[in-house]
Amino acid sequence: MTLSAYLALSLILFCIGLYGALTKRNTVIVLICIELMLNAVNINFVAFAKYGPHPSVHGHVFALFAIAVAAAEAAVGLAALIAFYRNRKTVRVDEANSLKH
Amino acid sequence: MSGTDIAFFLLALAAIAGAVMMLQLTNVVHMVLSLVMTFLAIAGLYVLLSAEFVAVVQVLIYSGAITIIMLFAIMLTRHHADDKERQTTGGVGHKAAAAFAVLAFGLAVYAGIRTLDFGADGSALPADNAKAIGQWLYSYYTIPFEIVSVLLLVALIGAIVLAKKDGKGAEDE
Amino acid sequence: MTFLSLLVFSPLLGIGLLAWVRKTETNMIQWIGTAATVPPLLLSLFAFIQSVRGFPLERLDEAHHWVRLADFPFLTDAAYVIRYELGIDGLSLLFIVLTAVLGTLAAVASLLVNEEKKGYFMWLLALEVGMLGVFAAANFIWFFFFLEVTLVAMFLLVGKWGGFERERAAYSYLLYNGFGSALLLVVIAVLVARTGTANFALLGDMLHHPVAEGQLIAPLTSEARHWLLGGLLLAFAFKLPAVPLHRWLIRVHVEAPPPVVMLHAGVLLKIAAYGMIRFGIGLFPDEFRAFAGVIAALGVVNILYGALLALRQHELKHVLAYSSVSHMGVVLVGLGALNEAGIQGAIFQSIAHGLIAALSFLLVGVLADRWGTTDIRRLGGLAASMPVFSGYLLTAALALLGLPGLAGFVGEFTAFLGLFAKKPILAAVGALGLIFAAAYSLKAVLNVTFGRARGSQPPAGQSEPREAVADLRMNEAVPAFILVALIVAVGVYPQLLAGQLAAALETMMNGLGG
Amino acid sequence: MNLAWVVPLFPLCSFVLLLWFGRKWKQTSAYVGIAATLLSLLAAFGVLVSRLGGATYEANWTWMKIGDATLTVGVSVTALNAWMLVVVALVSWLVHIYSQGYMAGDERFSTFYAYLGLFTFAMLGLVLSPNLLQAYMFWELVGLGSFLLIGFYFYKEEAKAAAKKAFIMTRIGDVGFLIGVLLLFWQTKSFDYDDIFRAVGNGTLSPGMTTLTAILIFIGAIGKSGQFPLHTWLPDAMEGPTPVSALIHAATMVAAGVYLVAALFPLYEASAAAMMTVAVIGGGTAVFAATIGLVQTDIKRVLAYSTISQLGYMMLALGSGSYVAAIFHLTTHAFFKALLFLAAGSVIHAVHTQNIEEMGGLWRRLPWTAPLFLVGALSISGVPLFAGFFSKDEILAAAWTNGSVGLFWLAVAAALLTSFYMFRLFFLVFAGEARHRHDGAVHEAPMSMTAPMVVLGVLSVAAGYIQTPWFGSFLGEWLTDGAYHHEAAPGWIAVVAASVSLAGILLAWLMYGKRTVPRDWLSARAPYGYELLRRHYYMDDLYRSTVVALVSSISRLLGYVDRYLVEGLVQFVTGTVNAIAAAGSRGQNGQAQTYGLVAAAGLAMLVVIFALTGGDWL
Repeated sequence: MTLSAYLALSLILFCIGLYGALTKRNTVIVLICIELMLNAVNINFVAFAKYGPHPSVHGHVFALFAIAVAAAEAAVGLAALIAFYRNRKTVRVDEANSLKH
Repeated sequence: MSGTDIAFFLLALAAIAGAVMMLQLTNVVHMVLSLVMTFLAIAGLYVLLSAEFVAVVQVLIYSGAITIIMLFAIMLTRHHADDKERQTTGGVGHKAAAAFAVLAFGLAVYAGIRTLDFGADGSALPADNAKAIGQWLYSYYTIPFEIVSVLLLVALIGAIVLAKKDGKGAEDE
Repeated sequence: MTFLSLLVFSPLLGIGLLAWVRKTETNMIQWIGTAATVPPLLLSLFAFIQSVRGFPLERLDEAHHWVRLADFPFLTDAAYVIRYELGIDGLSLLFIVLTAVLGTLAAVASLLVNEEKKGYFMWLLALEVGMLGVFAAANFIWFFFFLEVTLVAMFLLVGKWGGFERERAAYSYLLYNGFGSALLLVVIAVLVARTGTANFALLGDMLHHPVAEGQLIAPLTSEARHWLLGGLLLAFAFKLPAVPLHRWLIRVHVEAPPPVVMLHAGVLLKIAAYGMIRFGIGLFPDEFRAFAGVIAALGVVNILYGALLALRQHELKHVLAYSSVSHMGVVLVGLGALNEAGIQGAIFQSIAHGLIAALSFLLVGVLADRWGTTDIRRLGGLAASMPVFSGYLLTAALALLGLPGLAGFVGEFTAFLGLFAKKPILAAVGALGLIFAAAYSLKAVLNVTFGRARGSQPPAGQSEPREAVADLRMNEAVPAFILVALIVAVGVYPQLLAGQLAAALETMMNGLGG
Repeated sequence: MNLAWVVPLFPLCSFVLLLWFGRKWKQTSAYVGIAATLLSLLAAFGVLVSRLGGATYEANWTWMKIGDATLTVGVSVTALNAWMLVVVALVSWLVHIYSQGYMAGDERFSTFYAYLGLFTFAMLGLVLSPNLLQAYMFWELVGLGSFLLIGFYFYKEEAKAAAKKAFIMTRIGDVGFLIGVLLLFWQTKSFDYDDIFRAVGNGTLSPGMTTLTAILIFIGAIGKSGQFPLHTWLPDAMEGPTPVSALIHAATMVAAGVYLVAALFPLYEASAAAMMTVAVIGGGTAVFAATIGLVQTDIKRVLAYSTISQLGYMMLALGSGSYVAAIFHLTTHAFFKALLFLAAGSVIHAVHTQNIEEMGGLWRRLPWTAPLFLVGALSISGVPLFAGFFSKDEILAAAWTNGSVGLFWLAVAAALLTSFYMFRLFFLVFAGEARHRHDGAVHEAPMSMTAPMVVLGVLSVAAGYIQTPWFGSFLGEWLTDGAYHHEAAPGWIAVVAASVSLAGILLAWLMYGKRTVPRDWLSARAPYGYELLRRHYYMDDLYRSTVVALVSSISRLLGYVDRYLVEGLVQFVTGTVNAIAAAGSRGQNGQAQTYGLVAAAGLAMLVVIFALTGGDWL
């Protein structure tokens, strides 16, 4: 198996995640899409760790860090979602437009 | 075509299928569950990439922890009549622009990675990668590792603070 | 020596003093404001006299260390030292004298400005610093700095002390000139990045001497030089202005307070001519050839376009504004000729038009003050009630149409002399502009001064007809007289100025290889 | 002769002094002006006398250096210049004296004298010019002087229009002149007459270029000398005070054109085509203007058209190669035309009208003016023994010997017409019964006005004798430094000339004196022709409906272009920027996803650009 196959897969997943993050209306799904994008990045880390110019486990370490950060992000994001829901009684992204004013 | 290749294709197919289903389904719970498939497939790919430790972490954290939190979040918030409502924001223009931008980005990057190959076969990786990772984490990466723990703590506290009912919200209840 | 710094920055003293004066003491403000323009006048006249007597102007050069950008690792060691450099030659000296003279006269004429006098004078003095600095700067960075000072000062002067549509005029001015400045900045940045210096003389050396060219940080291809010159010329075409970039000029001429227009038409427009000569011909002589034809043609278009439009205006300020467009065309014609006669003609035309435009707007200011209008249809027969004023106005008109013996003729004649050597047919077409010039200036001025007296109509905003109006007052007559005297002096004995230009011109002609 | 440069300086001083102190000096100003021109006249005589024994004198000073080329100004005293100097100074002096009476009481008396000084200065400077550049400069100043004087009664709308017209019409010619001069400069590298003639002589100047520059410069002369088709300003110039008309028509403004062609004569001689142009324009104008003169009713306009006609004569002489005849006629014309104008001024002064229909019977009332006017009329008509006869005869002879028979007969016809309309004028004004209203108030002009007329009257007779077939040709030898030989013209030419002029007088007498031929003879038979003449061949209307209309419509068109196209273009640019800004601000809708989309699209754009170009340009 070559490096480019993994990279292409990761690219596809990243693009799907990006598209979802930009268009989905439900905040939960937007957050999930972001997780998907992070996963796509992790595939890159691990793929480069094996097939990159300098194969080593550093890639794995980075992937682990990324997972840790992603977990933190998910926690905070969901907490914010709950807070938002409590104030607005909705989880729709397009109704969160306080930035405008 | 070797067994590894077959495994890769199947797993890749599963990952993409999960992601696409996530986009297409209408029920939020179903969406999250379809993504679990993707996460699991990715874990499988990690195994193929001789990163068993990462694979295990992937299953634990994503398929386990994060998915569960997501489901909790969905259950804690109201999602009535979601099936009939429009799932996406903006009009056709917004969607088309997003699709176009994503596609352009994808194609441009694909042009770059299409033939990328460094000729490495991964034989240089230590067979016992969990041990190697542990050694690196507690020696070379000690400080980042500690900082991550701080980060997680901060996230924990932050999540509690954010999710805690404030006075105003309580009155609404 | 700190002579030039003193010359350039001496009006700042006035700004400092004005800051301590209360807003209501208008007389005091007028006196301080006027007095602050005197030191540059005296210093520049002193320099001019010394120069006529053979004092080498290079000895006035100043250079101080200012900014060093060498600490960035990606820049080479010696490069990008930007210095504070002032220096003049015969060419810049003429413009400095012009600026200083008009500065003082405009300050005197500012007696007509009544509101917010303190701020007005502070910005007027800032404008003067900018204009003096532009001509005294010896490197691009400082040239640009001073240029922007004039831009800001002018914007505020037009926007705050102008006529009814002052804000529109001010923004118009800012937009056009800001665009020109932006373009200029790009050119300067590329030049400095490629050569490592902003000094005019050094740049000139590096761009055309094969030995010095080796010091370039990055080579400049011929194509790149053409682009740079094109950008430079376009930037100055905004400021000159060349048709069709002239609309802002019309608005500014009409809306700005007359004393400011004296400086604007008199000096600011000339910065463009100065820039084209100094940088266009000075730095890119070979490339300039490629543009010469276009410039000459554009000049002829300017002349005819401005003259024909001036012909149908009813507002004296409009007439003068379009005549400025027309006269700047003569500058382009001279530059397009690209020979000694042409360049000298362009310089003479710049200076002559500076004096003439200042005189015209001084008088227009008086007219607006007395009658509340400058519409030539509402005025007439003023020669009876204001004979001295009419005499000066007629002189201004005659100077505008290029009567021999007055300054305007020397510029037009020399510029056309230059173009006739290169493109006789184009030049002949351009010379038709002289007929239109006679037509529009006489039409406008004679309608105001000759004919049936229409002085009994009430001026705008007043119900009572004004029977008697004061002729020129002392504070108006003296500046007008000085301007006329200068116009006559330049017209009768142009060698007085040509002698100063000879050295600078010779350098340029050497660059042109002709 | 070294002091020749002071000649124009006196009138200049007079101009400056009067401009500065005139308001204080009031009527005393006249003495300043008269004294200045007298000094100038004496100096001019001095120059003439010293030129008699000496050679041509030239002195130059640097005016401006352009690189290696040095443009100079200076004075040059050639035979022609010295001669012209005296003629100009003399006429100007006489006009100065006359004006003291004529302009007495005018509010702007001193200004008038100041302008006269400027005008005289300009003409003297022009005459002394050693090069074309200086000639051009003074040429324009002459135009300025006439402009100021024509517009002297500035409060009259007609005067304003006439002054403007005079300046602009002559400017048209001047531009031709300027173009010619500039072309000559690059061909010969000099403005000096001598260098140019040398270049013409040794063939440096190609024949085509010679013709082109000669004709271009001639356009200048057409404008100044009121030749067809740029003559229309000259009759309108009658709006100025009458002494000014005398000065303009006799010695200064219009003579400048003839002088210029004469001064550049070697250039013209080198080109047959240019000579032909000059001759045809001159001959044509002579008849053309004379026919208009037949039916005018304004005393000054009749004289104005006669001036145009006589200048045509001079041009014809120049074009026929007779430089001497032209200068001779210029001289005699200067005297008799000045006389006629001054006399006309005296008449106007007396009856306060310019319409000859309202005059009549003035012979007794104006015992000095009337005979002097008669002398002038006889002289201009070319009656034998008067100055005009000799100079006109010389021109006719020149046209004949030059072989242009057509032009010769044209000139003869013009002579006939001239004597007819001059005597029509004479009979209408001085003979018959009085038709004017202020009969009782009519009185002869004061001494200061009659004295100059007497001097001119004497000269109008005597000036002819400097160049006659009988007493030697002093002027010819003088102007050509002795190389002149009188060409033997057939004797019958003089007879034809004399009989033609007498015929004209007879006809005028029959029509206006004895009235055997009815006055409406022409208007009854050819009303359209009569109207055509009365309206000056509709030239003004023609110009108004063609040139003026064209320029103003182009101007209007450009006005729209400026307001809508140029301004529209700018509006389009600013509008586009505004639209982009509006679109950008619409993006600021508070939707996080929109912001994300913009960011993602921007990123995608950068990546695509990067992928396409390979990033080399960075």
